[in-house]
Amino acid sequence: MSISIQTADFDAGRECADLLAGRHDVGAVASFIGVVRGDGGVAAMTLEHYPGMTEKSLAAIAAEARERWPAVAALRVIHRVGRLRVGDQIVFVGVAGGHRGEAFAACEFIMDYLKTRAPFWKKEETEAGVRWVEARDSDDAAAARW
Amino acid sequence: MSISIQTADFDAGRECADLLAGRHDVGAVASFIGVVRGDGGVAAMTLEHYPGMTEKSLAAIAAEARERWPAVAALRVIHRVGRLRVGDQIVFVGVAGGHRGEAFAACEFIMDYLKTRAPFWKKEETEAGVRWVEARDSDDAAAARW
Amino acid sequence: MKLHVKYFASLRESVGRAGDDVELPCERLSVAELREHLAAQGIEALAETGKLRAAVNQVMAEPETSVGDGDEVAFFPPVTGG
Amino acid sequence: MKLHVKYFASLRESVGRAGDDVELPCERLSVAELREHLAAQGIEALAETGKLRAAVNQVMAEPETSVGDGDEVAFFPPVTGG
Repeated sequence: MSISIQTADFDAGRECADLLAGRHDVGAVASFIGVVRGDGGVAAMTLEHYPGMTEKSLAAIAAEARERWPAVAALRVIHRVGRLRVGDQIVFVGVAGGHRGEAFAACEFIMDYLKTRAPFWKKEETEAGVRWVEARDSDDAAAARW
Repeated sequence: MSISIQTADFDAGRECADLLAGRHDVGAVASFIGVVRGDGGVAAMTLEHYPGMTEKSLAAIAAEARERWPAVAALRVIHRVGRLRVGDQIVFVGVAGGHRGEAFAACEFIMDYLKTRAPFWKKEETEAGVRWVEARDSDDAAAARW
Repeated sequence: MKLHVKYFASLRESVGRAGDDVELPCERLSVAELREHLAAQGIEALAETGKLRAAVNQVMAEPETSVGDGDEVAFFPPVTGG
Repeated sequence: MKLHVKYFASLRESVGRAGDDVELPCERLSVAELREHLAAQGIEALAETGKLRAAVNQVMAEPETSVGDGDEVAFFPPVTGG
């Protein structure tokens, strides 16, 4: 279980390979990459976080996933902060497990919880100026499923 | 929408990057990698397919995913055939979409359908000899959810 | 009518070959009828009806699916890819 | 008691600074009481109760969560990461 908050970009293929390295019990790796979308003229965004609390909350989310799906063998969460442009990668969640069901479920669970519980805030830049992104009710609904 | 059946290995990170290339409407890439597990003393396996029909059935599965989730922007399916060892990658499914819900759903749907509808057969090698893998009822149940 | 029949995986190994060219004195027949005919001709592995699947012209078929001249009919065990 | 209060994102910009060291003549109080006190002290952005979240010692808190000497209390809008 490894968690990083960083300004640097990541290599999803390398991260998936690391989840598999040296293991013979893994049959499935489910992963997710979040990307900056160019909706509504967005050109870039800046991600702010709460140093200390953000790391703790991601560790708690990951620990909860491992408790719910004990067959999960390894997981990795990377979340970038700072200024990112359209098309840039924001977040990576990778889960390795024996079978696909638990890998998919844990990966989606972590993303849903991260969206509603981890202290990150996005400020978008458009031609019209900058604006803080508003939280979406659909994210709360997604997290409430679990 | 791109589908490959090949003996060669693949680079999941490169495939995810290709799904994103040149797009500004993608906010989510969900992907899955299936791997040869070492359960029960399995050292290697050989994957057989039905040339012609396998390609058609994967194209049909992918087309059905795009029909069910029209917001899916791009998808990629790679399935290896031939002899693979424990820890080797077997299958890659990557789905790029606007938001994570549709990307996860389409990715999991494709895997569930691929497992029950695409003509591939696995023959495992253990110290005790070789044996054809039996189909799992849980895979039929997973495909019947959709 | 002439048909091309294919066998895959464990069925291919049981039959001992990858396929057969079959000639029959009928215009059409069902997948189930074709399977019974081939089993009766001595392909014993095709007698185990429950575990076999079939495709006609590379599309998944049911026992009642109709087969005609020139069709490619495949028999195989349940798939185990992914 | 002494508290360290932090503000994040749009709230930090509205307040105009990242935090305040606060001294209060009480032993304990709730997050809601602290917020009301700070709003009354002139931090108007803290008056918009509905849209704000809080954390105590870096754990998500409720309005009724109790706060004591030395605690770190953060106020911020709903999170929008991922």
